[in-house]
Amino acid sequence: MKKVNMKINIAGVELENPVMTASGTFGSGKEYGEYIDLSELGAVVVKGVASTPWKGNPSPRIAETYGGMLNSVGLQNPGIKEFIKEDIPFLKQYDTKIIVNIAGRTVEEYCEVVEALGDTDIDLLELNISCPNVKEGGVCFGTDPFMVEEVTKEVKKVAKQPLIVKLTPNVTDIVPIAKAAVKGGADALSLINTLLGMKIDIHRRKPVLANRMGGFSGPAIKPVAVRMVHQVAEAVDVPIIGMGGIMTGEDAIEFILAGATGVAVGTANFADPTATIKVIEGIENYLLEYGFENIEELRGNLLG
Amino acid sequence: MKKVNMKINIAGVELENPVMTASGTFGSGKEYGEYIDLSELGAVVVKGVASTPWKGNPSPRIAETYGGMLNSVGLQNPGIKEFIKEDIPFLKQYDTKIIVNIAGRTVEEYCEVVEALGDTDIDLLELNISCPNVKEGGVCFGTDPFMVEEVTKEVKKVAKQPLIVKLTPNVTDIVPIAKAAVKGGADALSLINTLLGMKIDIHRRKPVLANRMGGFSGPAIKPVAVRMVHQVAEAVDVPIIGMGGIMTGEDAIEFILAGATGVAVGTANFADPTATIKVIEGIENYLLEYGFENIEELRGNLLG
Amino acid sequence: MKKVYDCEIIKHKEIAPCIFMMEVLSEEIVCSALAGQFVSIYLNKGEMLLPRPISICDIDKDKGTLKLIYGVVGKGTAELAAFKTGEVLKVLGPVGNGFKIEDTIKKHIVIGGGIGTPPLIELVKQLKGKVEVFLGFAKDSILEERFKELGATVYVATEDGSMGIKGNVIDLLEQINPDGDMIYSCGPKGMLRAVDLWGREKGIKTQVSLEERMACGIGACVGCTCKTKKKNEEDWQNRRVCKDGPVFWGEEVVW
Amino acid sequence: MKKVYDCEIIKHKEIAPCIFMMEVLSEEIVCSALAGQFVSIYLNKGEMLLPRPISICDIDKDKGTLKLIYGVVGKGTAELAAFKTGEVLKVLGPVGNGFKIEDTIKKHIVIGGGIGTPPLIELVKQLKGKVEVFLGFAKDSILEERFKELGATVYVATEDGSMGIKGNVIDLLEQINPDGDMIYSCGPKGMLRAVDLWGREKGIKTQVSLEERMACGIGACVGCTCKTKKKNEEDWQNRRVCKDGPVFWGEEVVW
Ligand SMILES: Cc1cc2nc3c(=O)[nH]c(=O)nc-3n(C[C@H](O)[C@H](O)[C@H](O)COP(=O)(O)OP(=O)(O)OC[C@H]3O[C@@H](n4cnc5c(N)ncnc54)[C@H](O)[C@@H]3O)c2cc1C
Ligand SMILES: Cc1cc2nc3c(=O)[nH]c(=O)nc-3n(C[C@H](O)[C@H](O)[C@H](O)COP(=O)(O)OP(=O)(O)OC[C@H]3O[C@@H](n4cnc5c(N)ncnc54)[C@H](O)[C@@H]3O)c2cc1C
Ligand SMILES: Cc1cc2nc3c(=O)[nH]c(=O)nc-3n(C[C@H](O)[C@H](O)[C@H](O)COP(=O)(O)O)c2cc1C
Ligand SMILES: Cc1cc2nc3c(=O)[nH]c(=O)nc-3n(C[C@H](O)[C@H](O)[C@H](O)COP(=O)(O)O)c2cc1C
Ligand code: FES
Ligand code: FES
Repeated sequence: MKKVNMKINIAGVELENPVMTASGTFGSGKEYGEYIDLSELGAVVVKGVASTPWKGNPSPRIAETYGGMLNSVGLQNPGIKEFIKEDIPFLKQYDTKIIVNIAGRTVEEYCEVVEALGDTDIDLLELNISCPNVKEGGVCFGTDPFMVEEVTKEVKKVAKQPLIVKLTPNVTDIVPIAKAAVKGGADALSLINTLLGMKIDIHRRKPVLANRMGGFSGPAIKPVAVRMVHQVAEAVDVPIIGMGGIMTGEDAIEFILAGATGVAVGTANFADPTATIKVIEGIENYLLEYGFENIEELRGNLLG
Repeated sequence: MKKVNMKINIAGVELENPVMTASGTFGSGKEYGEYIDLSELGAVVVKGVASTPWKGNPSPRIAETYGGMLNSVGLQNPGIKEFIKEDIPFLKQYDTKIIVNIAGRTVEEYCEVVEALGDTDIDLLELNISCPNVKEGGVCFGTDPFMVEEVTKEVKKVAKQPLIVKLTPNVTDIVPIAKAAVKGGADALSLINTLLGMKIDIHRRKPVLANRMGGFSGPAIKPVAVRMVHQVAEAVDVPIIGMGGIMTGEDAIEFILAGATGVAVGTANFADPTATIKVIEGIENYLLEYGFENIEELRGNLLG
Repeated sequence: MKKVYDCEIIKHKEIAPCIFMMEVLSEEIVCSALAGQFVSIYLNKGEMLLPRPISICDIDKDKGTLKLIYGVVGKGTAELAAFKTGEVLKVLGPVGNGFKIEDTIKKHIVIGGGIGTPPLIELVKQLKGKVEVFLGFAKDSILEERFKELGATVYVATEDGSMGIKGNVIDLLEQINPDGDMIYSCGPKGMLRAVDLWGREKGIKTQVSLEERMACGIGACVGCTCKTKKKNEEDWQNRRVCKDGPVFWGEEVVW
Repeated sequence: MKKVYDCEIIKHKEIAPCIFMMEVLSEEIVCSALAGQFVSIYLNKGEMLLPRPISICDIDKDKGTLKLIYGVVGKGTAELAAFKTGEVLKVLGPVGNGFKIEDTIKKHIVIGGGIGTPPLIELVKQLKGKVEVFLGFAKDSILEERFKELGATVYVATEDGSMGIKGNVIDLLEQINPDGDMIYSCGPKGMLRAVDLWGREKGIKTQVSLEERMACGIGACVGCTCKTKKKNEEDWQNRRVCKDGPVFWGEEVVW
């Protein structure tokens, strides 16, 4: 029997523990479900899903970097219809929460996905505003406070489930962005999405990624992620899901001390398919070691 | 005898090779001069110097992170007078170029330092616009294109040596910042300065750094640095000094292929006091292996 | 539940310049491994997070061992080469689909290029009937003898002409002009494409084993895709090399 | 030119729970090493870039070896503990100033706390006259016997009372109330501050060896500073523990 209470609450949804999967790194759980029991997870956050199927970017899409990696998957996904038909029933077999990550290139596209999910039995929506906004000429929604507030507001109007807004770290100041999302109606925030990075293959004299640049993730980026979670936690009152380089329970504790309510594990899954389970165990061990009975006691609990 | 030409030219100043030290990681060379021959370096970029002595931040100032580190030295320096008296004569003993990194909290402070250097025998100025601007309430000069252009223009007016402007990576889009510096009169650009990061000691439940947040450097950040150098190289015509996580000759080549004319080695010195020399050798070996006679042939030379 | 296995290294040696043969013990992987599948090796070294995919070269069901043959081309494979006999490696597998082996087919054309040759060993072991093997290398040939032991006829081409004919594997095919019912091939993409074209001209069905940079290696991240036809070159979809491949029908691939 | 030396590990063992003694061979470091100086150990492990500063505990000029004693407190020291006898370690040193040893001084008070105790061994070896050693530990004491071998009188305090008196080193000092002309101390900052205060009350000059997180370890990065007085507490300056220290006069330090 567990001696500590690991339950957390995000916008009225209770998770058995704070550990989820980071969108895009875990598919819809089918593959990792062969290595771990998905019912152990606080929630499965599925890969980004759009209103219609997206083909994503050309290969190579993956580059390894020092303590991290780049990806330029480009949100390849089978579209919301297929997702509802295939992935929700699959995940419903498990005793975990389902968080659907929403991709879109226009406000209308986001809303279409959210509306399609209205009658489904999922728990939370996670709006990925790092997609390029085609209407604004490819600029990312998530880098402008005004756009962040607008898109959040519009999506919130049609959302039947509580709405998490996922922030990009590629901004001068994360705080006004976070505040804008909350003002627009976000029930929770998740951060960070990937940094923008590039790697060049010096032998072939070409960028490693066919798309030249890609999203940079993994333990290398953790200091940026912890910093931003801390800054945002001090500025807003909604729960935060912290992510960026979490490999171990200790890493997760760092985010919780910085102010996160939940945490997500992404790139670490690639380095160890059982990473999420180890993170859960690591958090429990820390709580036991330091005599905390409840994970909630730890959030933002920095001394002096 | 060397078989390859490693010479580069930055704003009319010829460097024997493209490898310099990153400001703040090498002092003024005295300490590393006991481990390597400073005359082997393309240039020594000294630690940031201000118009008056700065005490810097409280300790701890250093935190190690995954593949990188944080520092919150806070530009401790003995002031320009002491610098001119002590450090320039020391460096003049060596056959290398001297680049002075300028710190300041107001435009006036920057100009004072630059003016004081007017009659000295140094080669280039590097303006560090990542310092907080006290007049603007602590906002960093380097994050706003308007301020970047203004401060560059003012400093350029009083500068006797060519002016490099050093850019911070903590911005949404580096390109308008780079263009603003060039518009303001920058003869060259150097990037990137440190990312803003944080680390929490989960056992003491406190940030590791007394100053809570600090500048994040080392190989972990290289993908961000390569990306920004590449973006800026495509947007401006002045020479670029690339830095951020360079540990080896291969890393340096990556920056040169991304469009950098020179490269600077920072954190790597801490991991190996002879890192700069190894980077020089690594670049030479690459040129030989691939049959380039001149380092200049390589700059931005990406295929297809 | 599947898992990452701790596999003891039973044998490890350099068989050609910068090419290593490693034999690892793993009853679990061996018992379900197919020719053409691969394993993922987790180095779990600080700065290198992603597993390295390496094809299964030779399966010994009795000993419960797998042979892997790999070239040292970067940091990870250099690290791998430093492991010693008796040390333990973290290995996940078998992964992916394998070559399709049909007993009705009697004449097999097996084509390998460079470090793409190893998985063809296990394939040839399992093929019944006449097997002709065509190998192309830059310089040093590997595994030629092993194919012969398995009863195959082997033809070699090297780019510098140091062994076999001078030229590439396509030159070799054109020279020998073999006849068969199925082509199986593994090697660099350019070669596979040429093989597919050659097969199409001859009217022989062709299987190609593709490579792509991977992250998860198990089908979850959609990082390792290749373009495959739904109906034609225009109506295509991205499929995962790690899960839907690495072996595809040549005719499926949008080259 | 100074350099990072490749030093062979001659001996390596756990001398108390999570406390290791390592003896490394390095004529170059030994020939100039002083009591109170330290070395920087470069692990050069992927994700860990910075060298680890460890005090020189015992110098054997004849054998050309140094003894280091370290506690496993994190990733780097855990990595260090995994090194085996015969392996080679990258070590830079000696670094910093040492304890000031004046021959005119005859009565020495040496005070160590926990893992701050090791550098005091070499110090005591070099002190002439009467040496009293006061050690404070949380639980297990280390090096007590070694100090006795060197002819010192040793007093121990442990927080749980398992050895010596129950309490800290200050309790011990107050109980024994030793008399001396110079205090030398190394340990946690809180203890050093209390020692400095105690020394000041007694009118005994005090040397303290400080610790700070380091990057370069040679004085270049100004990362490892401590506040020291220029004239007084208000008129202070930051000085480098690695280069200007680690040993400072207690009266210089702004605690
Ligand atoms: C299905 C499959 C089977 C393979 N089988 C073999 C085999 O049997 N023998 C063999 O020698 N090689 C094989 N390879 C290629 C092998 O995976 C790479 O050579 C190896 O990953 C290089 O790692 P590195 O760290 O030395 O190189 P680095 O270039 O340092 O690696 C950096 C990153 O790029 C990836 N990468 C580099 N080259 C390749 C490549 N050619 N293909 C895929 N990823 C790459 C690495 O996995 C790593 O993530 C196979 C690849 C795939 C996809
Ligand atoms: C001058 C000096 C002499 C020292 N002598 C000894 C000795 O003889 N025996 C011994 O056991 N320890 C000694 N220490 C402390 C020792 O350096 C640290 O315990 C060690 O660096 C911890 O490394 P880690 O990777 O295990 O810990 P981690 O916490 O994983 O290290 C992370 C980073 O923090 C730094 N760090 C962590 N703790 C300390 C600390 N207490 N002081 C300075 N940096 C720290 C590390 O060097 C590293 O850069 C000394 C420290 C200094 C400054
Ligand atoms: C291969 C890959 C695909 C990703 N796809 C998505 C996505 O579809 N939607 C999204 O919001 N974030 C996506 N991300 C970002 C992650 O969810 C996460 O925010 C980021 O990787 C940082 O966490 P990590 O360092 O633990 O991986 C993706 C990341 C990776 C590595
Ligand atoms: C300890 C330390 C001090 C630094 N001080 C300065 C400084 O005074 N002025 C400046 O422009 N950059 C300073 N930097 C930034 C570096 O010059 C460099 O831009 C950055 O560290 C990235 O390079 P690296 O990853 O090779 O270290 C400092 C970096 C470090 C690690
Ligand atoms: S590597 Fe992740 S899907 Fe193939
Ligand atoms: S650690 Fe760099 S000055 Fe001391």
